[in-house]
Amino acid sequence: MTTAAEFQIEYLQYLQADGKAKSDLPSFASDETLMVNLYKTMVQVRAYDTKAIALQRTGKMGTYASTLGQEALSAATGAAMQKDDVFAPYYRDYAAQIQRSVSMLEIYQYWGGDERGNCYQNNPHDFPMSVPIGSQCLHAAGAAFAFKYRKQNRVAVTTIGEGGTSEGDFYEALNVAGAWKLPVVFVVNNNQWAISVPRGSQTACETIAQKAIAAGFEGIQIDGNDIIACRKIIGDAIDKARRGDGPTLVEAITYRLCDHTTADDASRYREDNEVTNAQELEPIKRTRAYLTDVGFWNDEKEAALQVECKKNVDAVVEQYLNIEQQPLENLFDYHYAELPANLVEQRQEVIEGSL
Amino acid sequence: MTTAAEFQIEYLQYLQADGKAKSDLPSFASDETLMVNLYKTMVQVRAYDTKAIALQRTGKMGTYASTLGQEALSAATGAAMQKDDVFAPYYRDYAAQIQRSVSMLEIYQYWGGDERGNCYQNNPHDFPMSVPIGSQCLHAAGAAFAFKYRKQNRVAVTTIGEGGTSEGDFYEALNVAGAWKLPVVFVVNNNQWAISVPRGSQTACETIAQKAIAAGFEGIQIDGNDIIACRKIIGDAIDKARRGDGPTLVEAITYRLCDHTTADDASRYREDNEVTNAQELEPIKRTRAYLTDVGFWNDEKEAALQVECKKNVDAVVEQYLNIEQQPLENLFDYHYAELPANLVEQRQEVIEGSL
Amino acid sequence: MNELTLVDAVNQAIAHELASDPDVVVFGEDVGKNGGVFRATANLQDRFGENRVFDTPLAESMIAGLSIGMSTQGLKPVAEFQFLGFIYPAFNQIVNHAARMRNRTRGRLHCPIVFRAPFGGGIHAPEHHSESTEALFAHIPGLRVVIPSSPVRAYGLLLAAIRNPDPVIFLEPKRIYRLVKQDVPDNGEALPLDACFVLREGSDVTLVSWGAMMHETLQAANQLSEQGIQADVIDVATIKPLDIDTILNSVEKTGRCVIVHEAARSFGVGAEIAAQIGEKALFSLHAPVQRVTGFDITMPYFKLEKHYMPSVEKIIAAVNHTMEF
Amino acid sequence: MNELTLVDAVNQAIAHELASDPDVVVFGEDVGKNGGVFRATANLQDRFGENRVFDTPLAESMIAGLSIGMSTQGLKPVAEFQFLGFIYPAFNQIVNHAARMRNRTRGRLHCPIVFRAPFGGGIHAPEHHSESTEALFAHIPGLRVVIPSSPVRAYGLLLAAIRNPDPVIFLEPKRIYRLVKQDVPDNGEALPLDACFVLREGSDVTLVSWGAMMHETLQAANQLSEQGIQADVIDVATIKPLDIDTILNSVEKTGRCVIVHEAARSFGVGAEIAAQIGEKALFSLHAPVQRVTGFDITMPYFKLEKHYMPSVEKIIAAVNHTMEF
Ligand SMILES: Cc1ncc(C[n+]2csc(CCOP(=O)(O)OP(=O)(O)O)c2C)c(N)n1
Ligand SMILES: Cc1ncc(C[n+]2csc(CCOP(=O)(O)OP(=O)(O)O)c2C)c(N)n1
Ligand SMILES: [Mg+2]
Ligand SMILES: [Mg+2]
Repeated sequence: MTTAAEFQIEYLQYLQADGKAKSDLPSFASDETLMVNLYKTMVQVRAYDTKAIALQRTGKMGTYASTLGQEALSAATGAAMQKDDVFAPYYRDYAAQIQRSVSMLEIYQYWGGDERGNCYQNNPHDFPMSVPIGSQCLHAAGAAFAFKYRKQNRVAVTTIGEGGTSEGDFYEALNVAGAWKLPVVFVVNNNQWAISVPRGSQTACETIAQKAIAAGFEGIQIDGNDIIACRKIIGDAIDKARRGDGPTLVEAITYRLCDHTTADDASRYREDNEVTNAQELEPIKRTRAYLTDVGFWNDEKEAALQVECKKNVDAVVEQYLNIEQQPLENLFDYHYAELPANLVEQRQEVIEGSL
Repeated sequence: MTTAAEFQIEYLQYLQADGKAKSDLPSFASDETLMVNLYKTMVQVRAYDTKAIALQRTGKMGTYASTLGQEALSAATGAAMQKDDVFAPYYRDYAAQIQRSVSMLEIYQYWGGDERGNCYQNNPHDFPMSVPIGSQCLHAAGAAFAFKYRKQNRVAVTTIGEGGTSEGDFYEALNVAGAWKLPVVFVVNNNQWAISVPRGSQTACETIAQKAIAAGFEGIQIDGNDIIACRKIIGDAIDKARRGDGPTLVEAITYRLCDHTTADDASRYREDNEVTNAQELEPIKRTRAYLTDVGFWNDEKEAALQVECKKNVDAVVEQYLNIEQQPLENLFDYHYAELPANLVEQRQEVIEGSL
Repeated sequence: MNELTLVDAVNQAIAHELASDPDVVVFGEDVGKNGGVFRATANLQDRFGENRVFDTPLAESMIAGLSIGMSTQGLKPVAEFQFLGFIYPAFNQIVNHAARMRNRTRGRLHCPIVFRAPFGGGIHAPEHHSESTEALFAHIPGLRVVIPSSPVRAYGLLLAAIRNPDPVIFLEPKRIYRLVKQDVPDNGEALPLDACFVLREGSDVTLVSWGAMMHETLQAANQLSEQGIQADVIDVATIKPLDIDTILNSVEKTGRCVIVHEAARSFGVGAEIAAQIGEKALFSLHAPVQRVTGFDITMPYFKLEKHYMPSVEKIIAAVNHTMEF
Repeated sequence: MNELTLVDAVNQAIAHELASDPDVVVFGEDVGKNGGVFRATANLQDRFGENRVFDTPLAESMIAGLSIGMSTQGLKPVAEFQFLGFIYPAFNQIVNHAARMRNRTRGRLHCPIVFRAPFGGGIHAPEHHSESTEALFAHIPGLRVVIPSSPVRAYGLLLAAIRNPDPVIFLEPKRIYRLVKQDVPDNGEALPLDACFVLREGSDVTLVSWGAMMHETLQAANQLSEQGIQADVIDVATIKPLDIDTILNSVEKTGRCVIVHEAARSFGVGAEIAAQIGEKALFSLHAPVQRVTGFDITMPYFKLEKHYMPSVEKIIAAVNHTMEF
């Protein structure tokens, strides 16, 4: 026997659960504006998220997928990207989307059953969140191809849950990204559960990061509740892609503190104490502890931030609840650039029927 | 950074191109009957294969996929399996199929455009060769599940080309096989080409074997033109699966000495000298050299074998050319256990139309 | 009395077969401990064990491909796709293998699989959760397509589907999963897989539908009855193979037909039924066959989905139009 | 004169667009150096470079998914599936994304993709290489389905498909890839994507077909003409959206219609055409609309495939039957 190939998967954590640094921090960790902005995004998203659930419970929104406990990863992802990059998110990446100028209102609209929530007035290129699991990874690879083809200095970033990594599309995207050295970053939110299926039942892999080995490029595992590790590693991966050095797979270990969606009842399949334990590791508390430690934050600022976030959300809710109904012709008018004959008739029928 | 996981991919070769042993051989290598039978199978398959191409060229068969130069891997696969195991082959594994009691006649029939070629009179369980690339890997995993479910001591083996490893189904099969520790062995015939697409364009992986790392189990790379390495490693993998120790991915490095199929013209996309070089490594010559060296073989035996193989093939061709046409009702009678009403009518129409 | 909703009847049928046939295995995403996102497999893992009822990794082609491998070994997979909108990654395995294995091997191997999936709109679900694409499967030789519209039929048809030696796409109209309860005795009696159900008799017009739309169709029939128009109401139930004779018999009697389905109109199942009526009962027709269906558009997000769905009013309007001839 | 076969016309159209639009990229399995297994992309890589014309890894969902990502960035992918029978792994991407992106984003993103695939039987190919499943795509809102039946139409329709801002399933009838040559000037003139072609005029019966079957249909029309029966012959060509008006106009004139397609009959494209004729031209019909199609079976292995295919004789028999009313 000879050795044909060897691989290592690294794990990175900077901040322990108590917010204390485990090792030397990257320089951006002492950039107050940057760090505070990340924190603000997380807190804002949590307020937005809590409200979304409340809206659903009171019948003012459809099924909603919460991001509770996974805000750091998503905030870091959004922050690490540049405006012209393209994001192909799955459905728990509001923190990233919001940083990329998708409005909270649009996200509410989306979950409120209104396609206009995908219009992204201030973001022309990002994909809407993808519902068919795994499929978005290929869209990101395709966009990345376009950047490379046009010699643009742009990167595509896609996110997926650890459950989604069992889908063929995930692997096909990794494989082509590796084969063509595409400027794309794959971020896995390994939140331990795919609805009711635990991480351990999904795959025999020791790490999700090692799935990149099957595609011939680097995979790395990080603590996804550690905002510094997330920002650092995702940032590095994006830089690498932008330099033309190809794709990276980032596995971020988080925990889904919420039900899968508002249609789910996680108590049917998981133990309360698992959730309680996971709460100890959650990112907002941890980030706040760090910021407080280094003197970027205090209770006063926190109080002000809470008020501001609530105000922002209230304003968005106000708008959301008062949105005019979508014109019925919208049902027809966006299937093709030009309306085909059979739709002309049907369109008329709906418009007349609704008079 | 800490190391989350480490992996190695081993490569194994016993016989060099000249048939000389590189290292200590496994004990079966001195089992004359076993080794000679493997050789005979390879030579028989080559005769069968050459004839199939001739039949196609003279209009007596449809498009045909040759196995030229890949006989060792396939012969070893068939020999390593037990009768009750299940084989889910791709379309270049005649040597394995023939050892598993699929008749040469049936294989000719199949390529002659006759479904009865999949009837496998003497093999109730094996799958017909799968045309949609990659799909067969999941069938093998499913059969393996059935064995495990019934606590049977059986193993499923599936084969695929290296091009096929880019398909999502391949990966999904690996992943579930790993997650459920299924008794299944995946054998990749890495013959360097997927029609016109070279191995290097298919994936950035250093080895195909490492794709198993994405599914959390062992992958190993072997010289697929080395009958001893093939028989040893595939045999070990099957034993391991039978013991309940889960799946293995075996990457066997071969070379497609033929065109992709008779419908292909490989000179359009690959260099002659690549083929000439690869001829030096081909398995029949190598096996014969080894057998001769250890005294199991000589020119006389060879001459007799050639005569016998030709005779066998001629007899099969004779049968093949004289097969009665399939009854037309066969077109209808096997879609459902019971013929539905609409097919009764259509069936009648065909039978009457053909009178 | 054993009053069950449709989804409970599904559960009861699966449980019945799990109990009576050790070859039956039940799997899919979240069907185990969670009992399915609609609870169709609730408690089955507890009752029959993790080796009979289990979750798979998240991969639909895998679910179908495994089913094929299992079934050729004699197991009887009852595999769930969480929603019909997520069956497409499995399309290759279903169309190119499950549907063909028997024919390809001239009966040597076959695939006694039930592919279950909740389908249809009207429950305010997110995108991809409200599809009605039964026509895609109906076109594929070798498949059966079955759609129950009541608890009793869900139980009897699902028993039949599980026992059937060929692959069955079993689509469950989730809008009516919990709409009504019926007495569904757990008697193990299957219903035929090749016959429509005549739910109501009348001589003026034939109403043909299936799935959740049966309810609007029956309501329309009741209101029409008050208007003095008596409808034959047919639940197609077994979309493929299609029992066209029951439909033709009715149309020959009534001379008028309205087909109701939720799927997009063009190239839908209604087209085949209308085409066959035109072929075989043309001269019985007093009026053109009408289709009341979804529009030829993607199922809208839920805010506007009601504008997509065929309504009782539209069915009545179509019948009235038909009566004008 | 520029005498081309259908497959060469495909090549010429792709080359024309590669030359005139830098956003056009051509890819698939073996389309590069090999020029496609049917030579549809022969020499294009040499002429336009490896960055414009290239092979992909072997994965169809990937081919479709990449196309979606590329096209939302403004590229115009012309992606090949090697055979229609291998498009199914991509079904999810095509149905759930390509077809929906424009509608889902209310026009913000859209997918100007051409998915090409050779299709149909009659060339003695192995299993899965002879499919005719255009109906599956025709049912999906947001897709266009286009099928040329001559070199001239292949060129003009493919130009239109590549320029069209929405996803087009472009199915090439490979049985007639090299059947005839026509003068196909490389003039860059596209044909409309929403109109049938009337290939022959007559007042006795309407023959409707598409793809390779146009040839049998035209032959039948010629033979019928000798019998004194004059047929309108319509090449549907753009299956979706369907130009039903041209068909209806003809049927209103002739009162008789025979639809010919190679795909399995049930739930095929013919059903929709027949249904619409029944809906909109019922009282013009002198005879039931007939369908001459493949049987409701899996495409047989090639030894028996000719028994599956609609023949000139069957078309004539159907017309004669139609004339008896
Ligand atoms: C192709 C497909 N199959 C099934 C589903 C239904 N579904 C939605 S979310 C989900 C679990 C996803 O788990 P994971 O990928 O871990 O992401 P998480 O929700 O945990 O963030 C499933 C099965 C889907 N949306 N798409
Ligand atoms: C799903 C699918 N896509 C495409 C094809 C067409 N096709 C047949 S063989 C082949 C190449 C296979 O290459 P590889 O897997 O390396 O096997 P090899 O033929 O080299 O043994 C292709 C693209 C197919 N049969 N199935
Ligand atoms: Mg998860
Ligand atoms: Mg190969």
